[in-house]
Amino acid sequence: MKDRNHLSNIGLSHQVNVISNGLLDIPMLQLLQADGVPHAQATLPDMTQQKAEKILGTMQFIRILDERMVAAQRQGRISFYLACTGEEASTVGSAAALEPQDMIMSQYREQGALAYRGFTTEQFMDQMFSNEKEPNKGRQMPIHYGVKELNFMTISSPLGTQIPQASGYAYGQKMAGLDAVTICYFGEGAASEGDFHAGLNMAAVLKCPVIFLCRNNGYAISTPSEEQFAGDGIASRGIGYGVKTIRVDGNDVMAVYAATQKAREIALAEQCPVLIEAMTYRLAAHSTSDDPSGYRSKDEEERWRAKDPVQRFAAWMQSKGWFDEEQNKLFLEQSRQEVLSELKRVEKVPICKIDEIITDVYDVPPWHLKEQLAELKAHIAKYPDAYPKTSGRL
Amino acid sequence: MKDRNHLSNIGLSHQVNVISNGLLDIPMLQLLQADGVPHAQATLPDMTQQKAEKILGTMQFIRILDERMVAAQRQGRISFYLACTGEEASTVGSAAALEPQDMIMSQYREQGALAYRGFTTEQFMDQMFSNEKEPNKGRQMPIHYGVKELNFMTISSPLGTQIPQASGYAYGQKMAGLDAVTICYFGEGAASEGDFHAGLNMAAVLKCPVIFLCRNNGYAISTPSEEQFAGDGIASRGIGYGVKTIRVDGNDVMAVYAATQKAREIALAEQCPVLIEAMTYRLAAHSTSDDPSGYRSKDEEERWRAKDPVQRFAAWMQSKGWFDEEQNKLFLEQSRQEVLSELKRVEKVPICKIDEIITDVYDVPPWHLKEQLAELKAHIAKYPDAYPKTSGRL
Amino acid sequence: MAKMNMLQAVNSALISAMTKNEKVMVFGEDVGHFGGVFRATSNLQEKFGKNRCFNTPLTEQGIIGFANGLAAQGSVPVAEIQFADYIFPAFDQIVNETAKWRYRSGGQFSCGSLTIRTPYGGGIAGGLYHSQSPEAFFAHIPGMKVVIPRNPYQAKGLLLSAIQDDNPVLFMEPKRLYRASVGEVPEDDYIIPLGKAEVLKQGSDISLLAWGAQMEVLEKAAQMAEEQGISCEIIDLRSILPWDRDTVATSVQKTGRLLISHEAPLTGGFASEIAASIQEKCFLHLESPITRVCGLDTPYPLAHEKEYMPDHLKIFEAIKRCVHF
Amino acid sequence: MAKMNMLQAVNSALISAMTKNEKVMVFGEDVGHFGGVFRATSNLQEKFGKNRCFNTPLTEQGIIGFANGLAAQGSVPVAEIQFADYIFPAFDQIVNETAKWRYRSGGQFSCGSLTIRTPYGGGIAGGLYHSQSPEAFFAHIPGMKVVIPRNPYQAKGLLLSAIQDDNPVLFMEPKRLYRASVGEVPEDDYIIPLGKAEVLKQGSDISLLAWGAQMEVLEKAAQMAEEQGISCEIIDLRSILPWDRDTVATSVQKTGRLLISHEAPLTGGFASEIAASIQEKCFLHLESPITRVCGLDTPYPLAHEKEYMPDHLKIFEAIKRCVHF
Ligand SMILES: Cc1ncc(C[n+]2csc(CCOP(=O)(O)OP(=O)(O)O)c2C)c(N)n1
Ligand SMILES: Cc1ncc(C[n+]2csc(CCOP(=O)(O)OP(=O)(O)O)c2C)c(N)n1
Ligand SMILES: [Mg+2]
Ligand SMILES: [Mg+2]
Repeated sequence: MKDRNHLSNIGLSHQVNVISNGLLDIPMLQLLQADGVPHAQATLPDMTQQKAEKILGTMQFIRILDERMVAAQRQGRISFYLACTGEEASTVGSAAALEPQDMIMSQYREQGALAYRGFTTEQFMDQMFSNEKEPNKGRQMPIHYGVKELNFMTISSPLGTQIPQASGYAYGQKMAGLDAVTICYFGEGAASEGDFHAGLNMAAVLKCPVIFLCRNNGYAISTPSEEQFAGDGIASRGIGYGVKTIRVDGNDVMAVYAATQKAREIALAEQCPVLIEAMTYRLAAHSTSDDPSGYRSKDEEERWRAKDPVQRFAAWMQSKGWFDEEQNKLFLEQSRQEVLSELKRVEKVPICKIDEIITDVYDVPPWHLKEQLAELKAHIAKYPDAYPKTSGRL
Repeated sequence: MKDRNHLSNIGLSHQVNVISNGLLDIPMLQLLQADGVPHAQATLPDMTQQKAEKILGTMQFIRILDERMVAAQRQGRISFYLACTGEEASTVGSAAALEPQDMIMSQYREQGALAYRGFTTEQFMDQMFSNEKEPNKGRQMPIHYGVKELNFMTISSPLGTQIPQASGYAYGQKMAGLDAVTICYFGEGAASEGDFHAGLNMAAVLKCPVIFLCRNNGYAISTPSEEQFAGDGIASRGIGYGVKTIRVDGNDVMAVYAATQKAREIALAEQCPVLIEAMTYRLAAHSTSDDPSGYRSKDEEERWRAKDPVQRFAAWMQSKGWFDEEQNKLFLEQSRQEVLSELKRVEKVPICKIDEIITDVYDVPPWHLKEQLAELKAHIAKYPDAYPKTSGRL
Repeated sequence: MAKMNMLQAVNSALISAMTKNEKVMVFGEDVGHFGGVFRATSNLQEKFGKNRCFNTPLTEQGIIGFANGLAAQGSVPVAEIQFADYIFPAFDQIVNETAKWRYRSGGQFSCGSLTIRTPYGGGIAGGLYHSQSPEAFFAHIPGMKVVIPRNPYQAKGLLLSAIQDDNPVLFMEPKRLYRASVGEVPEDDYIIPLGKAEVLKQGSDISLLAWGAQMEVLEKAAQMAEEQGISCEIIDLRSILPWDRDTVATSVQKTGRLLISHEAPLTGGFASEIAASIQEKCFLHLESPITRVCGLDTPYPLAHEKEYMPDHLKIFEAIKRCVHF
Repeated sequence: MAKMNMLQAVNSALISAMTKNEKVMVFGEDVGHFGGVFRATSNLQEKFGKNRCFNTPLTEQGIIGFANGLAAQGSVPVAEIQFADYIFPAFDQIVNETAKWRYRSGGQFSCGSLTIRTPYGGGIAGGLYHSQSPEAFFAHIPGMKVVIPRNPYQAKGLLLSAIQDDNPVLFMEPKRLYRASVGEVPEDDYIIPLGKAEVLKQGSDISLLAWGAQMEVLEKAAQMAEEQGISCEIIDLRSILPWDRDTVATSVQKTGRLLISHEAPLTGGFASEIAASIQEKCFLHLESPITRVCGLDTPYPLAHEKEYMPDHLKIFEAIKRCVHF
């Protein structure tokens, strides 16, 4: 039987030492300055023009999508939306550092990662309208994306639940011997949930190749981070779990890209978790149900608007000669058009037939669900006008 | 509206810095060496002879109680027991640094704190036999103590639940303007529960005067701490929450006393939480249902037996001239006698009348419970022999 | 009296309770300065200070754990869970702690002063996680009380009762009615007793039983039935645990028929307990099987929400089936 | 065939499953080297390595969260919760995640391969927190299956079914029988279908229904009743969700009477669902009210455990009341 000594690495002191905050001083990785000029001391990661264009294009597309969808919600065309304006770099930059076989388990504000993976405008619209072409069959609210082909796990609303799940998913990848990691996104608010604690600790102990990426955007709905935790952000917790940790400027897509590359490298090589804290700011309202003017100042927002991640990266590209103003204008215009025309087109796609109300509860519907469906269909047939979305296709 | 900046205390770096374990190096406070001689550099806390005697007496009493109760369980006289052998200093030393008005919320291995508060042998026996004199009415298994007069909250088996509860209790004390804190005990295993995370974070954010005392005794039943966490014990987590933290040698009652005094001082003065990690070892089996020979070596146990906290403190007292060998022998003998005679006496005390089966579910039993009781009583009256413990006193 | 919607009624109850008893504290996610995502706690922080009305970190298990300790200490916590769908991380703290605290301590300690408020229910295009009606889970927890109001007047009176009551109460608010239901509400304090159902309308052919937002639906169905000459007795259960079996049994002994409706899935929903008890209590009076009109045994779907819901048409059909059994 | 107790039968099933499919992984608190506090997972780590059978940190929400992710990835997790009393911290992961995963993703992803094993039930002097029977909470969760075996033979066959089944299964093991129940068990693989009740004994006067450890008690009561000339039909429900309504209804249509027994508290227990469904399905056949003999509506008490339990005497009395209604 192995002899264990849980004191082996611990030194002695003979005075009452109170360890407190401020001990760690975790700096934030920034490569590009706000104006897009690299810091003198910074070593930029390798990046091709093509990759840079994809990153910028994705960030710009997402910004447009957000604008249009918020407007569509105001017009009553969709019931709900949730924008990531101001945070595009955290999710697009990190997704760009991954491989397609890596699993993405996200919270809900990571449309950037999804778009980077190749989710199309049409697919976005299908989800928003909960229609029958949506692979999740329209069962959840708008923005709860999920698509197996892109290794993007279907989102669920309960916060934090994906964190231990990501540890388990990554453990499975490791056991299967895959050359793949899992990335798990969450907000600094969600990091208060017990599941965060469970997920990080288990990943550390069970050595799961998972990247935890916390978007610390200063708010959880109306709750500012100073009422969410008293420590030094989320990064300072990594040490406690024995999880390697990187803090990064979430508005600097280059820094996020570099940090995530490094994290993936470590996670795969050492088969262990890495925590990234991306410092950013939610410029948008929490969702279309929210109005931030009730809890924060315009000045504060303005200060952050000046740190726009999209502009910063565009400026850098410009300095590289990779940015054509005219072409970009065209791209933006086309994207806007595409969103609008897809929106219009998809609006008309019907929802799933009523039979789908009972599928996927189990692999095969058991007797009680079949009975309930039969009753329901008979009822709809009796009152077709009351259930117009399904009565036409019983 | 207040302007907030959640980046205000964060510096920049321009290279990918991976922060990892070992950064903190949290030492362990030790005042007395294993042989009871104070470290040269140590400043001992003030301690009167009377206090020292009470501390030693309590530790010795608890050791005897544990021995006798484990034996009683083997004889089938009680159904279950859980010893704290080897860990007496962590709980007695900390309880000794508190005031009677401080609330104790414990896990289950803190009989030392309870005895220090003045819980009598008879009271211990009443609880062990679940009899009608037990203030908790014998509803829980042995060792689930609780006594309002001593400000010792009734123990519950689910691990970790008392941690956020202690934060709430302490918040209530603060709001009531009391000169009191709450101490919350738990094991390093329980610290993996989500409730630990919630409790520490809430205490830090809401500034609750609570002392969290983690007994890191190397095991959670069979699970060694290396399979429980990958960080540097529990202390390293304190920093992440912004909670002041002290690591202490849990087998040095003087160090535990000094650390807890300091923690109480801070908690009261600053109205904030303090975390203490007491490094110790569970010499006993987890409980009478457990046999540690299945998961750890005798050698390992022996190494820790040499660090006996009771002997260490007795040796120090001897060096002060506060320890009379003969008198102590007498005390030990008397304690043994008292435990045995109380055990015998209390064994015969009846359990509560059957009416108590439905009280305390609500403040007043509602109709359905009254109905169920009436039915039950009629049934017992019909089969008195089948329910011998209650049928005599319907 | 003033016209209030249900949110205003809840807010008014909280103001009353906090004014009368300084031990009352209100907390949860976003309930502080912002007043909660539905604004049920508007202005409380302004009026009573940050110590008595505050945001918590985002952790339901922490909120209820904290509230349990606070209650045991002698304060009067009113904890909000932002949506009933998010109460499950706190399930252990509720089942094993809140509800068992008094019993396990022989009455020495208790969480009796705790009230947990949470919006529940469907009909707002909320899909799987903003629509659930989890009352049945809590009705299987001895030690808890579970209360659901149907309109603003009931909301204020029952909430004040819940806060005063010396037992932990889960107070579930039908969020679909938050703004939709408007009525006269006294500005002064008043209480409506817990554990008592209310017969809203006398009738002779069938007893209809529900709670919360489902009462409206029941009334609409009853109206359709009345037009066909079926006389309906309508009962609002109001308290799910302990529930008022006598009022229901008395009604069924008169009408000989019972229909129960809730939004939650059928299997294991609280209608099953009522049906089981009433078939026993009223066996010789029943003229047709007790009927349940409930949610389907599926998660709550978004696109098929309309089809999923136990609406007035389904209830109307079931009433007819029952009466013409 | 070999004589095995229930722990050995469970262990044998786990060995079979892990041998046949290398994706099967077994984990939980103390299940690794030690083999679990009841030793149900003995020798698995030795046989299959530390990667496939391992201790987890002490966090039930983490265990099930981790298991959910692992299942969604395509592995076959068999997670242990040390006592059913400690499953509640994982309730959110089960209700909101495990059970809804397939539905919310339109069948793209699922936790179908997950099995959760947990010992449940009273009669072992365990008091409030080592005695609970929480099956009813899980029976109200669409998407879950809930299975409870009554003896070693059933345990192995049903557990192998549960692990194979492409739906998440909560497998509850009556710990009172772990060592007490011994019987012949094939050493080879075999499966017993989920969702099917078993009629253990034909009878004509009354149908008696239960599951798990309560089957023994039922049989003892039935014997007493038979001695008084009452012919009992005995049914083991085995699957609580989905449950086999047809088998129960067929029996009740024959006997005209139904008694259901479980250890869990009466109110909102699963007997209520059965009673509600059967009174509807068999209305015209019932000769007396459906009777429930269950735990009291209190936490599970230690000192009064004997009085609390729905024992054979209480059931015997209820049978007589039922038959002589
Ligand atoms: C378990 C749970 N509790 C509460 C909510 C309601 N809720 C939705 S988003 C949100 C704030 C999340 O903040 P954060 O994690 O920081 O992410 P951000 O919105 O800033 O991206 C809350 C409280 C939820 N979805 N799930
Ligand atoms: C929620 C919960 N899960 C599991 C258990 C079973 N259990 C009882 S004690 C224990 C180990 C606790 O270890 P630790 O916290 O280190 O305390 P120690 O026994 O070492 O004092 C376990 C797993 C429990 N009581 N509660
Ligand atoms: Mg945030
Ligand atoms: Mg321990």
